[in-house]
Amino acid sequence: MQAQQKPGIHRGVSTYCWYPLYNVNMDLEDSFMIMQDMGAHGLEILADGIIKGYPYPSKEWLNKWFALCDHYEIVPVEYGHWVESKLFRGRESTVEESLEQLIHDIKLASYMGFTCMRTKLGVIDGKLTPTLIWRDVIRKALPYAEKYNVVMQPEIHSPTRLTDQMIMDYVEFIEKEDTQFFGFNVDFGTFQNKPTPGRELPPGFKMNPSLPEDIIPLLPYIHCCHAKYYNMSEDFDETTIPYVEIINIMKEHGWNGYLLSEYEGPNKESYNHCMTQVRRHHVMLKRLLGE
Amino acid sequence: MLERQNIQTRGFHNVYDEDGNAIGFQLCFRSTYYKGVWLSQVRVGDLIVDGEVFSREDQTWIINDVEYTPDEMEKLGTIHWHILDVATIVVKKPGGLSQGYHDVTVNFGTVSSYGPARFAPQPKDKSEWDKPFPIEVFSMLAVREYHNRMIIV
Amino acid sequence: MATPAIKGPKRGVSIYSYSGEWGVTMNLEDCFKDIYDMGATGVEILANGHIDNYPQPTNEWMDNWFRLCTKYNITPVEYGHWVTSRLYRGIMELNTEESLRMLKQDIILAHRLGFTVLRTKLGVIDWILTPVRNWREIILGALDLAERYNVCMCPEIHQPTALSSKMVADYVEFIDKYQTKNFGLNIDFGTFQNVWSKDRPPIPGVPEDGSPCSYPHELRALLPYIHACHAKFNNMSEDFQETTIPYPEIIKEFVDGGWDGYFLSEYEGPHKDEPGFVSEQLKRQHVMMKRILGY
Amino acid sequence: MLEYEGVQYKGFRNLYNEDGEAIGFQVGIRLITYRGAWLSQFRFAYVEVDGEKYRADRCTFVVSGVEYTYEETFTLGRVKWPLDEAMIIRVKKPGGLSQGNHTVSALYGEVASYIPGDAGEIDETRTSHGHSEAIGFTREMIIV
Repeated sequence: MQAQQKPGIHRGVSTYCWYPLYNVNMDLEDSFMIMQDMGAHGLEILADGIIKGYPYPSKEWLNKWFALCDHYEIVPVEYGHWVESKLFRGRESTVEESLEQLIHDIKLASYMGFTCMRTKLGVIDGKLTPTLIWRDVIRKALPYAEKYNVVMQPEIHSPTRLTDQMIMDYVEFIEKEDTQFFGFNVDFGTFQNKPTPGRELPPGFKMNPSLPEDIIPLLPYIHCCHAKYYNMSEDFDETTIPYVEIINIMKEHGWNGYLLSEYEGPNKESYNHCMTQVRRHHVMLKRLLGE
Repeated sequence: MLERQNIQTRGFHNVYDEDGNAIGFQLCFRSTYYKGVWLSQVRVGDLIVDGEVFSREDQTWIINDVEYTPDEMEKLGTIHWHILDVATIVVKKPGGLSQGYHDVTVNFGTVSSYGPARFAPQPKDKSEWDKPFPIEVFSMLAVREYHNRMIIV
Repeated sequence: MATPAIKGPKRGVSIYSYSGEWGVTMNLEDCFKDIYDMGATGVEILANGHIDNYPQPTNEWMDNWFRLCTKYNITPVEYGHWVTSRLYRGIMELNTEESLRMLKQDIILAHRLGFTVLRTKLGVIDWILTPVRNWREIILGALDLAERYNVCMCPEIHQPTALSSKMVADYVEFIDKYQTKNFGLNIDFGTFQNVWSKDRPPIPGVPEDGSPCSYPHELRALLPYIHACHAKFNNMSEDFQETTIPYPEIIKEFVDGGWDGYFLSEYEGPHKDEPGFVSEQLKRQHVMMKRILGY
Repeated sequence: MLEYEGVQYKGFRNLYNEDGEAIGFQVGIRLITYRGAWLSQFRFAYVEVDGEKYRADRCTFVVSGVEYTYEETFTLGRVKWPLDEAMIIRVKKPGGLSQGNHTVSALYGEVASYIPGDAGEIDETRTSHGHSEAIGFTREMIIV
C-alpha cells in the first residue's frame, strides 16, 4: 500500500484506545472505520483480545481480517502479545514454554501481515526488570523472527526511562547478536512531564522524566512507537507530554515508522469521550507531521 | 455495530477523487426507530453543516452498498432500509470540509401508514381528528447531535 | 427446566421492548438469553425490525433463528408486520392487489419461522386510527393462504381504540360472518390504562376525564376472538406493581374465562436506550405476572 | 454481546435438576480489560449474594460451553477464556435464590506476567485486583 512504502513518519492507532468498549459498543470493522475517517492507516492490535479464537483463529476469521484490511486500507503494523512467565502456580515458565508461546505468535503475526511485534516479557520486580531468561528466549526466537520477517520489540514504558540500565542491556544484546529482528517500541508516556488532570504523576517522574533528546541514540533500534496520550485539549494540544519536541527530533533525524495512538487518560468507559480524544490526537499529529 | 445516536461519529470523513482532490464528505446515519422502512417512505431534507445548507439534490444515500438519489428512493417500495443498516450520506462539496469541529444537522422524515400522531403535528382542532388526514402527513425531523463534536482530521 | 404444557395465559416478551438497545448493546441472542432468565417461553418479533435482510432473510439467519429458539426454549408466538398503505408519495391507500402482495409475503415468512399469530398492522386514515377502507377486501383475499399456513392475522386493538368501539364490533362481525379461525384480535393492555401523568396533552380518541378507553370486564365477550395480547406496561415499581394499568383485574378475566395464549410484554415507558433499564423493568413485570398466575 | 459491567445481568437465573428442583443459580462475569486469560491465570475469590459468599468449592466455571472446577483450571495454560465471552459461574445452593431483588458481586481477576507481584490468590483486602478496574463488580439484579 502506498502509505507503507513512503519513508517518513506515519500515523496509526492501537486498539488499546478503546478496549473496555470493544465487544460492547464496537467491533473490528468499527475500529477500522474510525481509522479510515482519520486517514490513520497503521494498526496495532492486542492479539489476544482482537483475534477471535486466539491463538487459533478460524480460516473464516482470517479471511474476514484480510478483506477488512484491504477494504479500509489498513496496514498491519504491530502485533501486541505476551510471553507469560507466570503461567502456572508456583513456578516461572521455562525457556521452552516461553518459546512455544513466542514462536506461535511470530508465525501468526507474520501470516496476518504484521512487521513488528510488541513483545511483552514477564517481569520480576517493581522496576519492570525482565525475567532473567529473556536473553536465552529471544536469542532462540531470532531465527524464527528472521524467517518470518517480524521484529520483536519490548515496550519501553513508564516508569522505565530511556537512560535506564535495562535499555543499555537491550542495546548491548542487539549489537552483540547483530540483529535487525529485535528492537524497541518507545511509549511516549516515558516523556510525560505534566500530570494528567485529576491524577498524580508516577513516582519519580515529577523531577525526572525521559527527555525528548534521550531518544536520539536509540532511534535506529525503534521500529514503531506508542504515541501515548492522556489529555487532548479542545485546541488539539496534548497537555502532559512534550509532543512538539519529540516529533521534531524524530523528523530531524529522519526516523521512519509508525506512531500508534494509545489513549491512557480518564473516562475510558465513555464512547464519545474516547472518540473525540482520538480524533483530536490525530488532528495534532497531522499538523505536527505537516500532512 | 451501531452508535446510539442517529448521526454516527464513525464514517465521518472527506471523500476524494482519484487525483486526491476532496470532492465532498460523507457521514453515516441510522434510523433510531424500532422498525425499518421501505425506501419509498424516506423523505430527505436539507443537510446543514456550520450553517451551510446542502439540499436533497446535493446528497446521495448509500443503503446496503447501493447508492440512490432521494428521488430514486421514493420510487422503491420493495427495497427495505433495515434498522441495523447504517445509511451513508454522501454530500457534494468541492474541497471537502475543513479540518476541525463541525456542527451537523440532518433533516429527514419517514412516512408512516399506521400512526400519524408520531410523525406529524397533531391538529389542535379536535373536529379534525376523525377526518382523513392529508396524504403527505409526516414531520421532517431535524437531527442535530454532537454539536461541535464532529471532527474532521 | 422443561416447560410444563400449560393451558392458560403464558408469559412471553415482544422484542419491541428492547428497541432502544437493539443493535447497539443487544442482539437477538442477548434478548433470548434475557427472556430465558425470566422463565418466559414466548416471543414476538417485528419482522421489519428484527429479521436481518427482511423480507429475504438468508438461510444462515434462519438456521440461527431456529438454533436460538431451541437453545432458549422459546416458542415463536407473534410475528409483527405492516400492510404499508401509504407506500408511495401521493397515494393514500395502497390498492388491494399490492397490499395483498405484502401481506402474503409476510404470511409465508411468518410460517417458515414457526409463528402462528400475525400482528397485522393495517394502515389508518385518520387520527383516531380508523383502518383503511379496503381492509375487508385485503383480509378476505388472504384468508385462504392464512388457513393453508395455519396462521391467524390479528389487528392490534390499541389505545385509543376501545373494546366497545365500532372498529372492534366490525372485526368481530367479519370473523363471525366468515366463520374464520385465521383472523382475530390482539389486545394491547394500554387500552385499560387508568392512571395518567397530570400534564398529559389530549390524545385523539382517549377520554379527557382520565377514565380508561376500556374496562377489563369488557374482555369477557371477546375472549374467543383473542389470539395473543400485548402486555403493555409503562412503569413497574420496585415492589413489582404496574402503576398505570390494572393488571390483577385484567389477568383475572383471562384466567376465569379459560383463555389460552400468550401475554407478550411490551414496555412503553421512558429510558429505553439506557443499557439494562428495560431488562430490569421486564423482570419486575414478570415477577408480577408470575405471582398472579402462579407460574 | 457483552454488557459493560463486570457482572453480567444476562444469564442470571436459578438452575434446576430434572425434577424441577432449584439446585443453585448462575451468573456471568466478563473481563474489563484488553485481553482474555489463560485459565491457569484465572483467579477467583467468591461470588457474593446479599452478603453470603460462595467460594470456589461451591462453584464451577463454564468457558466456551465446557464446565471446569476451580482446581481443574490451575493446569490449563492452553485454554483461553476469550475476551469477548462471559464466563458463567454455576453456584450450588439447594433451593436456589429467592424471587426478587439480590445484590450480587464477584471478586476475580487474572495474573499478568508483565505486572509486578506474585501470582498467588486474590488479596481480598484490596479494592482492586489483577489489573482490572474495580468497576461494575456489584449489581442489583432480579430473580424472576
